[in-house]
Amino acid sequence: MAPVATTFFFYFLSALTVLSGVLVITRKNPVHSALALIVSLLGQAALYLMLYAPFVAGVQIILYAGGIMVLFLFVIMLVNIERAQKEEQFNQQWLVGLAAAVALGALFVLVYIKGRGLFPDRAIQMPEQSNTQQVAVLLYGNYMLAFEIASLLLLVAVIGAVVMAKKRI
Amino acid sequence: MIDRTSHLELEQHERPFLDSNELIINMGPQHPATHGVLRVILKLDGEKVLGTECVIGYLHRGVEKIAEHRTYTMFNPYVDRMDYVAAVSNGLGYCEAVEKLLNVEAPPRARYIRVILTELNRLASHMLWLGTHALDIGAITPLFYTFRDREEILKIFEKYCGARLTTHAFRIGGCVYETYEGFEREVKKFLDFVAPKLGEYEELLTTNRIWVERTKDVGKISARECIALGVTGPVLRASGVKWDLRKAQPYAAYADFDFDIPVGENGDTYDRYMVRMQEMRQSLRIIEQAIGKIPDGPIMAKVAKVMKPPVGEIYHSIEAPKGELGYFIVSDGSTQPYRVRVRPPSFVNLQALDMMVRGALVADVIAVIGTLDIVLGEVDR
Amino acid sequence: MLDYITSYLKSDTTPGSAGNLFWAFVYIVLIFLGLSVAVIAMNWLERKILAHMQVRLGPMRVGPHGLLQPIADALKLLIKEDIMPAEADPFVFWVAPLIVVITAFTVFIVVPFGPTHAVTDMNIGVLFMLGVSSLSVLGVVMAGWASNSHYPLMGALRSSAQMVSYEIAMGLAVVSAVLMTSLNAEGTGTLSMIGIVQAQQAQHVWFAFKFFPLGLIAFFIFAVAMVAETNRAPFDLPEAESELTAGFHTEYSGFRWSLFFLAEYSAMIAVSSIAVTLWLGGWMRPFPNALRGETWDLLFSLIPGLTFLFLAAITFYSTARMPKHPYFKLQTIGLGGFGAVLALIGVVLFIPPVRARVQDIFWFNAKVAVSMYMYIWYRGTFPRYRFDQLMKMGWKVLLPLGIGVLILTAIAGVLF
Amino acid sequence: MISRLRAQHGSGLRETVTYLGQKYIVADSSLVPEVLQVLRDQEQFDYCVDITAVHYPDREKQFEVVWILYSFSHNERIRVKAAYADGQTVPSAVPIWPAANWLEREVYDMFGIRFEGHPDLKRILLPDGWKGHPLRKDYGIIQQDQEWVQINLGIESGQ
Repeated sequence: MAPVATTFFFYFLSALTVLSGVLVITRKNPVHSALALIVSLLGQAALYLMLYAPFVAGVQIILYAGGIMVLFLFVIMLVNIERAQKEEQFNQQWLVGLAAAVALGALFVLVYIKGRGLFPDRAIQMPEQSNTQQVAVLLYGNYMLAFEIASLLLLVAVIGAVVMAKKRI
Repeated sequence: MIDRTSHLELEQHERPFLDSNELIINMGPQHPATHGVLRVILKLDGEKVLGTECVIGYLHRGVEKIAEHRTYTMFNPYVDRMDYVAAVSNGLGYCEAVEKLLNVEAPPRARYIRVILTELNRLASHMLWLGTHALDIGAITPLFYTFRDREEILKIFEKYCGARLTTHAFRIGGCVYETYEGFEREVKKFLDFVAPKLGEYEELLTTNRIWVERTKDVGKISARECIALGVTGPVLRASGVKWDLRKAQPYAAYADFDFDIPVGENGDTYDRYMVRMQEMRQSLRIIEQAIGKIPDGPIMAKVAKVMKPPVGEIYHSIEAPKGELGYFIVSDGSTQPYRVRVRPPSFVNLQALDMMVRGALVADVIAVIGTLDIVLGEVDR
Repeated sequence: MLDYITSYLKSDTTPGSAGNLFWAFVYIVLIFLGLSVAVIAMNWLERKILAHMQVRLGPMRVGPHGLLQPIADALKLLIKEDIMPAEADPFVFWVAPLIVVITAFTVFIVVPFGPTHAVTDMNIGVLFMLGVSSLSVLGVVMAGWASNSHYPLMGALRSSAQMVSYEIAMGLAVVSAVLMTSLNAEGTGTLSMIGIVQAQQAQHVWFAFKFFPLGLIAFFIFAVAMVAETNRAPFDLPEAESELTAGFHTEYSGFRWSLFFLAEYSAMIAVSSIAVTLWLGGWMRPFPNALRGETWDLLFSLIPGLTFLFLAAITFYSTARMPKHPYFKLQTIGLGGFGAVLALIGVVLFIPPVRARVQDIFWFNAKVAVSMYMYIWYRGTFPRYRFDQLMKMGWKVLLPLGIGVLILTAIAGVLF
Repeated sequence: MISRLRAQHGSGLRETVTYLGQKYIVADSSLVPEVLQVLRDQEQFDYCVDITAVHYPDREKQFEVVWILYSFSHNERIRVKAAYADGQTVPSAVPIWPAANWLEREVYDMFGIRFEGHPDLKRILLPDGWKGHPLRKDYGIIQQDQEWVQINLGIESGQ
């Protein structure tokens, strides 16, 4: 598909993602911050699309926005929110915050200068059709072991959750 | 809202896992599934019902107080307004109680007409129960089938005594209207019309997997608990007790007909559904036998215009569609009864709701209220 | 500019993938209009069919045989006051219906009405569909929470739990269908919806009937999951009138409520069109290879025209039976006009060039219509599941069945 | 069955009468709990049909409380009656038959007779704040609890 006005979309999407990321932290009402998080996740999915990775974008939407965020909203709703809103934001440690910001900024600048040659300036034109196959081949080919271990870990987590909730069912 | 549920002895289990405390939900009095003006306060732990408290009395009209200021015949129409769904059997109970007081016997023709009309009314009441009960559980269609067939019965009532619901068809001493010309033919036509219709309801519901799943083992009550709580009627029979006043202490002309009493085994909502469906078939059998041999003769016994029953008291009860409907009448010799006490089956059956529903889910509360077949006019009197 | 527009007509791909924005926009508008007409028709059909199932007539008063009833409803909803509860959260309350409607409509980008008749041919079509339909849960949860009262909150929690758990069963069923697409020569399946239908064409079998019981079981799982996904019929627990007043959209009224209403119907159409694409061979006409040959093709191509003529005949018959009372004069004229329009469409569909082009769209919509009828049929006959039974059904019945079917399909694929 | 009862309680049973074929016992108010217990255990009257009361304002013991019982095994009914003065508490039958719970609440609601031993004795039909007991003979038929009506319903009950 011939790319259309990619630069505009790229800046718009990344601004959207960053902005909603900031919103997540600053919102007082937990539900609003959860929604902001969803918006930023969708922004990331759109960015994946820009990088010709539709499969990863689709999975991102299903898993993050559709699955995990719904659980987040579930928990937020079951815990009554009035109490959460009353605790005001503890942002007295200005000094620590400032130091962390400076360190992070320095790191960015370093990467930007040093890494000029690292990233290829023109992204390699991967045909869109093959993205799903590419992911499948990698996932079940080279990284088969990691895939199995991850699934095992998830299985343990699920069983743990069931055991914990067992006494109430 | 003063905490009405404090007295419920709820099993104190440890702090709930999430800090979601118990939810007190108010179901009614304007709730689509409470069959009238009944308010049930549910104490919920998430979806599970911990305890219930019924708040009734919204439809209390003081019928028993009015009875003390009316003569015996004047009070007759009030009786129909109590269980307005099965008005004919209310009237039958009252008239027979006063006839016993006066030591008067209704002539055989009147007794036969009384049996036919009461059984038709039982059919109508069970049909209304089935329609609304299925609607509460989610099946929309049976409601329209049952109401279409119930319409036929109401047409017969209307032709016989002018009124469809609160018929006031009986008087103390017998019936007041002679059966209109063509009564037997129309009732026979109705019998053939409705027999296959019962099959239609069964087709829709009895083997419907979701219906079975929603009613099996829901609101279980054992025979012993039924008797202890004074629950009577189809609910008692569904728990396995083979007891029906029409057979145990026959009144009107029930002794002349043979019909059997359907009985369930494990007293859950599904058994009550089956028992009532069988009961409808038995009513058809009774009407069939009765319509054939209505004896001719007078329809009204010789009763003084102004009745003055001797001093004394009487308790007479009949098998209303909902259970044992009893009248305890005390007379002091004057034209007005000194005290009329009505023993309403729905009032006592509703008492069993709390025991049947504890530990069940909210959806089951709706199903159990439906299966108890309560009418609030009778509960509140 | 002109050749930019016409350039697409020669290419045999969907406008989206041909990069032709103009035609993509035209298709979007067409689908949007078609969908709203379908929702209006669905509203009328549901009330009429349900009524006739229940021995009653359904709306008869507004317009002949209640034909103008849906329009009257829509108008009423537009005019009705749109209130927002006092302490409701204004932003979330306002956004919730939007999300639900947007997700319900975006699924149609991917739905293939014909080999070239789809907005675009994403190569992750099915995945996109699953992703978007999982987003609608968010809208429901937000609606329930924003109305800040007991019942909508419980309704929202229930319906989102239901939708999340049935999504998994749906996903599994879809995976087993996609697996079937890869059983061709070069062994690479495709996620794109048009690709799936073409795979069915290539394998000369509808996936519902492939490896006989397996395809049917997968289709059954998807059919059950799709009914649960859209909160319909036996699974319409969240808005179970007898328990929680009206579920998550209790506090909504006026236009916002109609958005939920619109979203529900378009979600139903979307999900059943996906079922049709995956299992019932999308736009292929029934018995494509059993009844091969020129004469059959001709016969099947006549059917669209015949159906419209048949509908016109019914309308004329009922105009004839309209009561002669002057009050009904306008209505009879209206019904006659409607019949004439139907007849005209029927005739136009007989012209050869139009006939060939309309084949695909007609057969696809016919199959979706059958699935819509099933929805109404469920509503007429089934009582409602209790919430724990519903979850038990989702997790303990559909999920293992789905995994089983997936494994068996894989084995069958390898063996045959 | 009456003879056995008479043997046990002799003096306590005022009279045992069958009127119009229905047996009833008038017992002394102090003996009621044992009589009910005996009837349920020995005589298998396991179904408490009804509990009600009748108000005789002119008698010195104004209220006559009536228990109507039925036995499934004997298919037989019996009524136990006992006279109580105004304000005298009646022993509750709830421990014997759970069915008595609401029946006694209604008698309390309508007559003001207190049942001691009842788990939750409060009004069942009338609103909680209502003053007065309607089924007493001295309670006029059109009389209402003006004060409750004004507060809760806000109507100056003009009748």
